[in-house]
Parts: sequence; structure tokens; C-alpha cells
Amino acid sequence: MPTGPSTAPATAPALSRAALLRAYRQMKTIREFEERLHVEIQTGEIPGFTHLYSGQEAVAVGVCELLSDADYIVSTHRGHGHCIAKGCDVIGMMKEIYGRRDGLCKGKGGSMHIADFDKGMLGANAIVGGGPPIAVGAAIACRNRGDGTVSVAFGGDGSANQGTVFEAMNMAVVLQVPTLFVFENNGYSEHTGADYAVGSKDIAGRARGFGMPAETCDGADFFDVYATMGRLVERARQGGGPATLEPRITRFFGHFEGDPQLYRAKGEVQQQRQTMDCLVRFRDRVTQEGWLETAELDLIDAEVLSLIDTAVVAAKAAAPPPEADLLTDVYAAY
Amino acid sequence: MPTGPSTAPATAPALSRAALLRAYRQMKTIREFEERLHVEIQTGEIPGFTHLYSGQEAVAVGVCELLSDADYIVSTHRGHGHCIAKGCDVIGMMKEIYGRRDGLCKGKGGSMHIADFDKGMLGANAIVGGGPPIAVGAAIACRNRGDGTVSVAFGGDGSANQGTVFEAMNMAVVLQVPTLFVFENNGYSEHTGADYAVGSKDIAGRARGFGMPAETCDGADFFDVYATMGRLVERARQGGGPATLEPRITRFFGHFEGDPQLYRAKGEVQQQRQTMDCLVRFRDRVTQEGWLETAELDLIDAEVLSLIDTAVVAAKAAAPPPEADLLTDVYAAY
Amino acid sequence: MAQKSMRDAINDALHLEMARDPSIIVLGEDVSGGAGGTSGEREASGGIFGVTKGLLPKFGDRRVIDTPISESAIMGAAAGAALAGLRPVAELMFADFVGVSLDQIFNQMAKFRYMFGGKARCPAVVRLAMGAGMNMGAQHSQTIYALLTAVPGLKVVVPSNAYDAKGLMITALRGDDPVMFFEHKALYPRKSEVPDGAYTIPFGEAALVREGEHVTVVAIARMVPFAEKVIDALAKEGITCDLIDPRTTSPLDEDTILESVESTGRLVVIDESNPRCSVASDIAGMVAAKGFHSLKAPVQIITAPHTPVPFARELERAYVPSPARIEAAIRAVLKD
Amino acid sequence: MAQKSMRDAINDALHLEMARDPSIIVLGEDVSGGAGGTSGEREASGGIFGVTKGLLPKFGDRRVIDTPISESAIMGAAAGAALAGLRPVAELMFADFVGVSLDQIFNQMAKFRYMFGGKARCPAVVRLAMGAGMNMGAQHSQTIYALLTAVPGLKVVVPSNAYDAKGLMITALRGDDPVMFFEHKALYPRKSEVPDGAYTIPFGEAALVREGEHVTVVAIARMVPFAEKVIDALAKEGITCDLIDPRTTSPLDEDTILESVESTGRLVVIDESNPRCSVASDIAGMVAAKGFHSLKAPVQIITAPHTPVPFARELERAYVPSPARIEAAIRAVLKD
Ligand SMILES: Cc1ncc(C[n+]2csc(CCOP(=O)(O)OP(=O)(O)O)c2C)c(N)n1
Ligand SMILES: Cc1ncc(C[n+]2csc(CCOP(=O)(O)OP(=O)(O)O)c2C)c(N)n1
Ligand SMILES: [Mg+2]
Ligand SMILES: [Mg+2]
Repeated sequence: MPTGPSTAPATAPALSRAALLRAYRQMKTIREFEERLHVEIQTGEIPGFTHLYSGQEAVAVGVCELLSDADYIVSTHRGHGHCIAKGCDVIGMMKEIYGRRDGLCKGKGGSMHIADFDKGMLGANAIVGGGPPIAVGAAIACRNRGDGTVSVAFGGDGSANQGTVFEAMNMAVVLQVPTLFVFENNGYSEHTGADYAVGSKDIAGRARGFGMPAETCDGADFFDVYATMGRLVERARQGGGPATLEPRITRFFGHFEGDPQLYRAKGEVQQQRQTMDCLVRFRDRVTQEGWLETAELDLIDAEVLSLIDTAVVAAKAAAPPPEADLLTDVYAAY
Repeated sequence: MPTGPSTAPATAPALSRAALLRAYRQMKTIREFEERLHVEIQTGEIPGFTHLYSGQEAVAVGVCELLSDADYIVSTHRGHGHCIAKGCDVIGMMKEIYGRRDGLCKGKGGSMHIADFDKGMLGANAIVGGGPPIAVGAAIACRNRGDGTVSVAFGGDGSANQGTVFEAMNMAVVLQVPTLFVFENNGYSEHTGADYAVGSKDIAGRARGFGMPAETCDGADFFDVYATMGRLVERARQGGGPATLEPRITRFFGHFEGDPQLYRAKGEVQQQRQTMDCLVRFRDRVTQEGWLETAELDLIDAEVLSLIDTAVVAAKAAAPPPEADLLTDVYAAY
Repeated sequence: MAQKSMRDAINDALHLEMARDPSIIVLGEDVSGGAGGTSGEREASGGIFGVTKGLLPKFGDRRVIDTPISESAIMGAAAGAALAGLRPVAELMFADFVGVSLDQIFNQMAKFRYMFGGKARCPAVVRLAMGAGMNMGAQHSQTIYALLTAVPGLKVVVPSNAYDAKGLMITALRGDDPVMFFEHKALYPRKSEVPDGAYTIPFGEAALVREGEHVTVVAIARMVPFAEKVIDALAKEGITCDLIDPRTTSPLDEDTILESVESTGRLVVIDESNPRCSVASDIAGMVAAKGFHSLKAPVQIITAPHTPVPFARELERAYVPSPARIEAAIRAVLKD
Repeated sequence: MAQKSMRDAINDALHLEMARDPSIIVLGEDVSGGAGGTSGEREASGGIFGVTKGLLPKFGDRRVIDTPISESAIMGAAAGAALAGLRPVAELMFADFVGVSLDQIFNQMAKFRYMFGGKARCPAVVRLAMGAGMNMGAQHSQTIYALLTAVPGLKVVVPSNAYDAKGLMITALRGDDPVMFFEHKALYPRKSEVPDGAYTIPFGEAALVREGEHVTVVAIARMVPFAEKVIDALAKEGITCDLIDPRTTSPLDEDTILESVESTGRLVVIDESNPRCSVASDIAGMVAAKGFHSLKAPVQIITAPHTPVPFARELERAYVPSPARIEAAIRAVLKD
């Protein structure tokens, strides 16, 4: 039985066959969740506006496969991938996105506000830069418990310019708490390029300026994310303090569904779908190395498609919240 | 006639005799203003709470002697030095600090809110980190005018941890506007050491992480401040964009008047008053180099003392604002 | 004169005034868009809501400035640029982002003039998109002009239609105080007759949208068209109302409200905000203090409930004050 | 039972509850002080106002955490620590600093429970020092509980004395919702009888500080001792008042106010805030809606003017509602 890629450094946990299968399933689940949403959104049935994670799956999964339910993550407006990777129930998520009563947050949150405290998922966040300070607080709890748990703040290249994020980075260094900052550099914040908005054009370098180790990695390569983040997580678990990871990646869709993407060169996405697809690259690697068989991956594909189908069917059929729910879950209604 | 210190690099404007005399007068004025306030505050006649600038004079003056009235500065809660250095009327300032009607801001601002728009002094600021974003805005005006003017944001080591400041730094780099960030590292923010609160223990290094040049200098040495800042200002005037200066310095008094300074080692201040007094060092340098005579410096000392005396006498005698002023200078009173 | 949406009317105001006054600049996230993009398209956005479209091609990138996601620095840069002689129009995008930028608005812009003894001029205009109705969730749907109406030194504009929006924006751009310009997202496509040229509408002058005898209805922003509908329907039953649109909540046109209450004796205030310390309660309180003797019945205050804005369609619909609730309030105030 | 200042009473509450509940942590700038200092003194500060004194020596630096000047991160860390099972008490120092930290308070802490469908618990207590009276200028003297009272999901506490402050703080520390705990700087030294042990005072229950027949006076925080003085003097003339101290503005004890107004028919509300969208206007509006038929005279609303807080002693004194203004209002409400 193969024990996983031999290139993984000693500090990153080795990947068992089961772990590889799970990682693939998670990435595939995110991909199909998002691709299906992309289609379903056209029907107008899904409320609000939605930011899809397609293309970035290896980041969420590469990071979250290093975590347990006792570890925390905080997420962003583009949070579906992080939620799935951290173990949120896919059907509950789909229902939440449809605004249904038995969605993960009773239909009160929606796409940008999915949380699952049992899974250590402290919430997606529609405020760019809202998450990292929260992750520092969770890391204080980790440190005080002294159980080696960590907290991870996901953010984008655009969020890396928000003052709250810088404050969180400095504070994590000062308090030496186990917060891992993951800046998924997908090249754009809304319609603006990262090289324009990040003055230094180097998020990891800026993080180093705050006094913590920071590494970049190939965000389309699960193994690179897993290994690089593995070192940083391990270091944090052992009391080494915060660190930053800057995965370089792309998004396969627009900023939100409906974005005409005038800022992107013609053909950019098609080209990236060919060269930067983490699923293709994962498949190629694990089959070439002989760790997994094509057939077992195909089986996962089929299972995932069916799960997503079930989720959509269930979400469409589910009941909306009753009007009485408007006034619950808040201490007082005047 | 000496033309000033030969060590000054070519890019920093050379200092004429008159300039040296003026620089000394400015530093001495700040010192005596603050030392006198320290005494007067004990009488209880001065309202509010006051942060003295004693010890840091070479920074304010070393920077502001490079500026004209058309250049802008924004200041902090510890702003008297910046105001005087930028040319604010000393008597008007004293009256403001006493809360008098003909103070620089009609007695409505006080020690922490002195401004003088004719002098390009855009205001002291009682919000730590409040100034730098404002300085970026002023720098946009400088850039758009295209007249080579610049804008300077003064701040302390503590302010260097405020998110608003980081945002301002990144934005100045992105827009390439002529903002100079001066972080006067006096070792403390209130009762907390800079090495604790600045995670990287290196403000200039962090500024470099934002993609701009940053230098440290000896904040007790007027010539070092002037020469180092001179290069950065010149660069900004010529369209080179923002830069950061981190003068290392100390304050001779507590955080605010009344601070028992339990966080400082016994004797620290006395020792620093001996080794880090910018006035003593300036005097020593200019007389040793033969640029100025002791007698002319002594004359300035006497004139300054008399000016401060006049200011205090005038401030004590001045009338308070009439109650009607409560409702002016704001668009609507309900 | 043409039919124009509120979005286009504000865009119009910006175009006209920027051409007239070279000191006006526009800044914010994606106000033009496309900077650093791979397509090279100079205007890939024109504002997330399209309000700043066409400005970059016309006025260039020194006057139409795309920024990083740094709302404190955006608001602060607007404040500083204003002190230094420019007239910035800063887009905050969603009003909810006041959370990450409040200091520069309420401690800086708002206070400069007073704090510096009348010497500072800070003519910054901040544009904020507000309101529920699009299922954008709790952090992108708030109606929080009360928060800034409370702050001395700020003027607060809450247009309900395209015509007013254009005139009020031009007034904002010609004034010397900081102005918070709230644009209800659901009103962006709403059209009305809008003259082509420039015109101003003074702050602190309410619009009397309907005249009637029985009830004074004060409604704000999106609540104005809701109230119009209800009032027009009730008119067929012979129940007629004054409908007052304050247009600016600060300064507030107290006189128009008090005069109307003097003649009707009955007041209904409709506000999409949460109830506590809202402009609705502010107006009710003001009338209880200054128009008490005119009142014949309890004031009816119609607001959203004291909850965050929920996501699901059904819940959000129940959250926003509805024409049905407005109608019920008008009928109730007549019963007492 | 001993006489204790409000400062010491809050300190007491923190000591007692931290000993009882190991999940309570305290964080903020200089809550202990001295970190990185050259003297090596472990507690060089104990809080700028001395409220957190003695906590570091007793509970150590994992539970009493000095932070950089990063208020967004302080508030955010409190929010995140609360979600992760701790009970943080975060000191914002001056309430005015809500400007640089509002997002974590109003978009995060306040909304978690609702937005996440009731699954989140965010028991964070935020301490904010407020109020004028010390000539600290426009950015260090504001009274802005209205701003947070407006936000659904937050509880807002405004104690007027040491006894209440201790009991309300203990309630805050045992609850499950985020609490904004406003401490008036001028009240810190004010003493009253305070029991040594722990006790709680429920939120949403006003204190009836004086009982009377002729007028209902509602006063908040520092305005309570001002009103007491005036009311006691008027009692000698035979004019007696109910004096109601809401103690929490959210939830607000509407019933106590309405019942009192039912018996007196006359209402004076006193609030150090600026007037617009204040708690004063909120209460006036509430009574105009729910207690209208009890009212015999216009509500008298006494607040600071619609200006920033001025610096000069003479101006600040004129800014803060004075006993003389309160007296005049009580007399006026009786005339009508
Ligand atoms: C405080 C704040 N400012 C602006 C926005 C609007 N906004 C939503 S997502 C986004 C871009 C974020 O870019 P990035 O961090 O790179 O994440 P990505 O969308 O690429 O995943 C912006 C500006 C917001 N939600 N919150
Ligand atoms: C936003 C904000 N947070 C906290 C404070 C309280 N405060 C005033 S000065 C100060 C310390 C500032 O330290 P530093 O920037 O080093 O300046 P220094 O006092 O040393 O000149 C603090 C915390 C404030 N005024 N504003
Ligand atoms: Mg991005
Ligand atoms: Mg300092």
C-alpha cells in the first residue's frame, strides 16, 4: 500500500491511501458543488449573490486535511470550499445557500455566512478582512488550552490590504499564538489586479515584514499546499507561533456570479482551466506515481456527482423558514 | 560663512548659517515650550491632558526644516513639537492649550487638536493612527497639483501597529503619492515597550515590506534626521513615491503629564537627558565645527525663554471663549 | 427632460460637476476597475453598482482613482484630500463597510471644522449603498443612516428618486461640509424625469410628495415609493395623507413635519432601519417634544425589527416594512 | 459592606468572576502595562483608568493580555476567543475608539448568533470609557451608547453608580451575548455602598432612584447624579419626581418608564449624548408611540447640543447638560 508522495517533507504528515482518496473526494466535492451552483444560479432560484471557489480547491483541501474538528478556521465571502473542506455537511450547505429552514444556519446566513461550530468552522465572512482578527482570538483559546490546536484565517489577495488583517498579523506575532494566515492569491480582488492593489506585489514578503515566516506555494498543486502548510501548521502546533502561506492560484469564474470579467484577457480562464486544474493535476500525479487507480477516482467522481444532485434536489424541495424565525436567535425584539 | 555640515549628502539641501540658527531656535522653542508646560500643568490651570514632546525636538525640526508652508504635515496626540516646527504661532498655541478664545483653534481644539492650515499643518490627532490616511489624501492633492509638494505623517512606534496606518502605507505605494511616514520610535506606547508591541521589532523593515524605502536614523541628532529625511523628501518631490523614516529617540517625560512611569528603569530618563539631548548635541557639533558661536546660541536661548514667558503670560491673561461659541463652526444646531 | 434611473442620475451629476470643477476627484474600490488586470481594459467596472461609469475615460486616472480594499485609508484619503483643497467623492460601496472606516468619518471629517475653530473646510462626499431587498445577508443589507445622522458635523442625504438624487448630489459637491450620501440599492433602477443640466436641491428641505388631510406620513428612501402606493390606494377610500420625504436626515426639515402634523394631528413614520435610536424614533421624539399639542393619536413608528437582516427571501421580505404594514399603521393612527 | 468607587467596584467584579470562571480573559492596551519596559515591572499600569489593577499578578499573562494599539484586532480577538469558548473582557479604553473597531463589534460580534442560525455564542464584554467633563477634547469625550444601542444583537450597559456597575458587570460576565459596558469617566471615583461578594443585576430592569408624583425623569449614567440633586432640591418645594435610571439601554425597560408616565403624565429625558437619534429621542419616541394617552405635556428632551465636544473648560461646561437645565426642564414640563 503506498504511503503517499515521497516528496512530502518529514514535518508534513505522510498521506495514507485513505487520506489521498479523501483529499480527492473533498476537492471534487467542492468543484462539483460550485459548477452546479454556477448552473443553478441561472434559474434565479438562489437568493443573493454568490462567489464561487472553483479552481482554488487544492488550497482549501490542502490546508484543511491538516486540521481536525478541534482546529478552527475562519473564512471569507468565497467560503464554500473552506466549509466543505472543513467538513460541513454538503446538503446542509446547499440548503443554506437556497435559504431553507433546515440549512446549516436556518436560512438566516446564506452563502456568505455559513458556519458550523461542531466542525471548528467559525464562519464565512462577508466583510473583507473580517476573519483574521477573529482567528487570532480563536488562537488565544488554542494557546490557553495548550492542546496544540491551531486556527487558520483564509483570505484573498485583496483582503491582504485591509488594516484589520495587518493588525491581526502583528498581534499574532506579539502574542505568539498559533494563527495561520492563508492568502489565496487568485490575482484579483473584484475587478482589480493583485499586482496593482498590493503595493509590494508580494504578500508573503509583507508577512515576513511582520515578523513571521511566510511561504508561497502552487495553489493548484494539492501536494505543494499540503506539504508547505504542513510545515507551518506543525510549527504552530509546537508553539512556534503564527505563519503565513500565500498560495498562487486562479479562480475559474468571475468575482461573483454575473461578473462579465472585462478585466481578464480573452481566453485566460480557458487556458487556466487546462493548466491549473488541481483535480487534473492530482489525478495525473497519483496515477502516475501508482498511489491510486483511475477507477477508484472515477468512482469518487460518480459518488460526488450524485451527492451534489441529491443536495440540489433536497434544497429545492426544502421548506423556507417560517416568518416567526425572523424574531428568534436574537436577545430582544422591540 | 560656513555652508553647513559637509557630511550632509548631496541630495539633502545644504544648511546655511541662517538655517542652522533657525533650526536651533526651533528646537529650543519646542524644548522650552514643553518644559514650561510641565511646570505650568502642576498649577491645574491647563485643562485636559497633555503629552509633552521634550527629547524628540530634533525629529520635528529635522523634518520640518525640509518643508515649506505649501507642504503638509499631519501630527499626533504629542503634537506641540510638530506644530512649532511647522511654523505655528507659539503664542496662539499656548492660548489654545489654555483653552482661550484667541487660541489657534478658538479654544475648541486643545493640546491634541491644534491645526494651522496656512502653515500646511493639517492637525494634531488624538486618534492613534488617525493621521496617516489623511496624509495620503493630502499627497493626492500634491501629486495632482504637480508642484513637487509633499505630505508628512508623523506617528509613534505605537501607531505603527494600527491598521489604518498600514492601509495608508500600502495605498501610498499603490498610488505612488508623495507621503513620508515618520515613525518616532521613542520606545514606548503609553506604558508598553515598542519591542513588545511591534512584533517584528523593526518598523522600518516592516515599511520596506510594504514596498517603499525606509531608513532609521538617530532621532537625537538633528543632522542625521535632516540628511536622511532630506534624501527621502527629495525623492518624493521628484515623483519617487512614499518612504518611511524611523528615528530612534526617547521622550524625557511620561506618556502624559502625571504618568508615574513605572515601566521605565530607574534613572533611565536622567541618563538619556545626558546622552540623548539633541540641543546639547547640536550645540557641541556646530561649535566644534566652527559653524556657529556659543554666544549666538546663548542669545537664542534667552530670546526663546522670553518668548515662552510672554506666551504663558498672554495665555493666562487671555479671555475664555464666550458660551455662544459652543454653537458656531458646525452646520446645524438642533 | 428624460426618464433616468437613480443610478444614471447620480452618474450624471458626477459627470457634470467634474467637468465644471477640476478639484473634484472620485476614489474607491473599482470605481473604474481593471487596474492590474490582464485584459488592459481601462474601465472594467465603473463602480460595482455602475454609478461611476464613464468617469475614468473622461477625466483620467488622477481624478478617478481605484484603491486597494482599505476603507479606512479611502475615507482618510478623502478627508485629507479635502483639507488640502480637493473635493473628493469617496465610494464606500456598501454602507455596512462603515464598520471598517468609521473613525475617519466620525472622528475626523465630521469634527475638523469645529475642532479646529472653524478654520478647516472638509468638503468630502461619501457614497454609501444601503438597504435590504436583494438577499445580500446581514453584512451587506443594512440601513444605517441613523448612525451618521447622530454625528454632529456630517450632513446626511437619503434620496428616494432619481430627480432628487441628482440635485442633492450637486448640492453636496458644491458645499463645504462632509456629506454622507446614502443610495438605496433597490432604488438604483427606479426611473423618474430628470433634467439634463445641473440643478441643486437644498439640504434640509423636505419634499411634500403627496398632500392630504388626515395623516402625516414621513417616509425615507425606499419607503417613499412604498408609502406612495399605499397612500394612492387609500385616497380612493377618501383617506388622504401628507407624504413627507425628508431627503436629508441631517439637517432635518423639522418645520415641514411639524406644520403637517399641526394640520393632520396624526403621524406615521416609516423607516427601513432597525427601531432603536433610529431616524424614525428621532422624528417621533421630536414631534413629542415640539408638536405634542397638535397630536391627536399615538405616533405610529414602522421600522424593521430589532434583528440583523436575514438572508432567506421569505425572512427578508418579512423584515422590510411592507406596504401592508404601512397601510395598517395609517388605518390604526386614524382609529385612535 | 463598604463604600467603593465605581472604578473599584468594576475591578471587584472582574476579580471575583475571573477567580470563579477560568474561561474569562482580559485584553486590551495596557490592561496590565509594562510589557517590554526597561523596569521589568510586571504591572506598570493596570489599565489607563486603573480598572484592571491587580488582575495580572493574580491571573497571569495568559489571561490578562496586553496588546498593541490595534483596536480592530482587540475587538476581533475578543469575538474569536468568545466563539472558541472563552469569555473575553476587551478594553477599548475610550469609547471614541469605536471608530477604529466598529466592524468587529457591529458586523461580527453582534450578528454571529442570528446570522449563524442561533448556533453561535459570543459572550464578549467590551468596556468603553465615555463622557465629557475632563476637557479631553472632541475625540476623547463622546457619549455614544446610542450608536451601539441601535445595533441588534448587542446588549448595552450604562451604569450610574458603583453598586450597579458591579452587579451589571457580573451579569455581563455570566451571559451569552456580547455586552457593551459603558463607564462614564467622571463616575469612576464616585462611591457607593458595595457588597463584598458577587451579586447580579438583571439587564432590562430600570432602577427607580426616586419616587414622586409630578414628573417622570429618565436619566442615564452621569446624568443620574445630576438629576438626583435637582430632584431632591425640588422636593423641598413640593415638586416630586420619579427618577428612572434604565441601567441598560438595550434591552430597555420600557415598562417602568411607561408605568411612571401613566401616573405622572409628564416626561423629562436627560442624556449627555448629542441629540439626534439619541437614546433620549428614542425614549421620547417610544412614549409618543406607546404611552401617548398618558402624556399631559410635551416631552422635554435634554441633551448636549448637536456639536462635537469642545475643549475649553467654559465651553465643555456649557456643552454637558447641567443641573440648571434639568431643573428648568422639570419646571417647564409642569407648566404645560
Ligand atoms: C470591508 C469590505 N470591503 C469591500 C468588500 C467588497 N468585496 C467583496 S469581495 C471583494 C474582493 C476580495 O478580493 P480577495 O480578497 O482577493 O478575495 P477573492 O474575491 O479573490 O476571493 C471586495 C472588494 C467587502 N465585502 N468588505
Ligand atoms: C485609536 C487610539 N487608541 C488608543 C489611544 C490611546 N493612546 C494615546 S497615545 C497612545 C500611545 C501612542 O504611542 P506612540 O504611537 O508610540 O506615540 P507616543 O505616545 O510614544 O508619542 C495610546 C495608546 C488613542 N488615543 N487612540
Ligand atoms: Mg483575490
Ligand atoms: Mg512611542
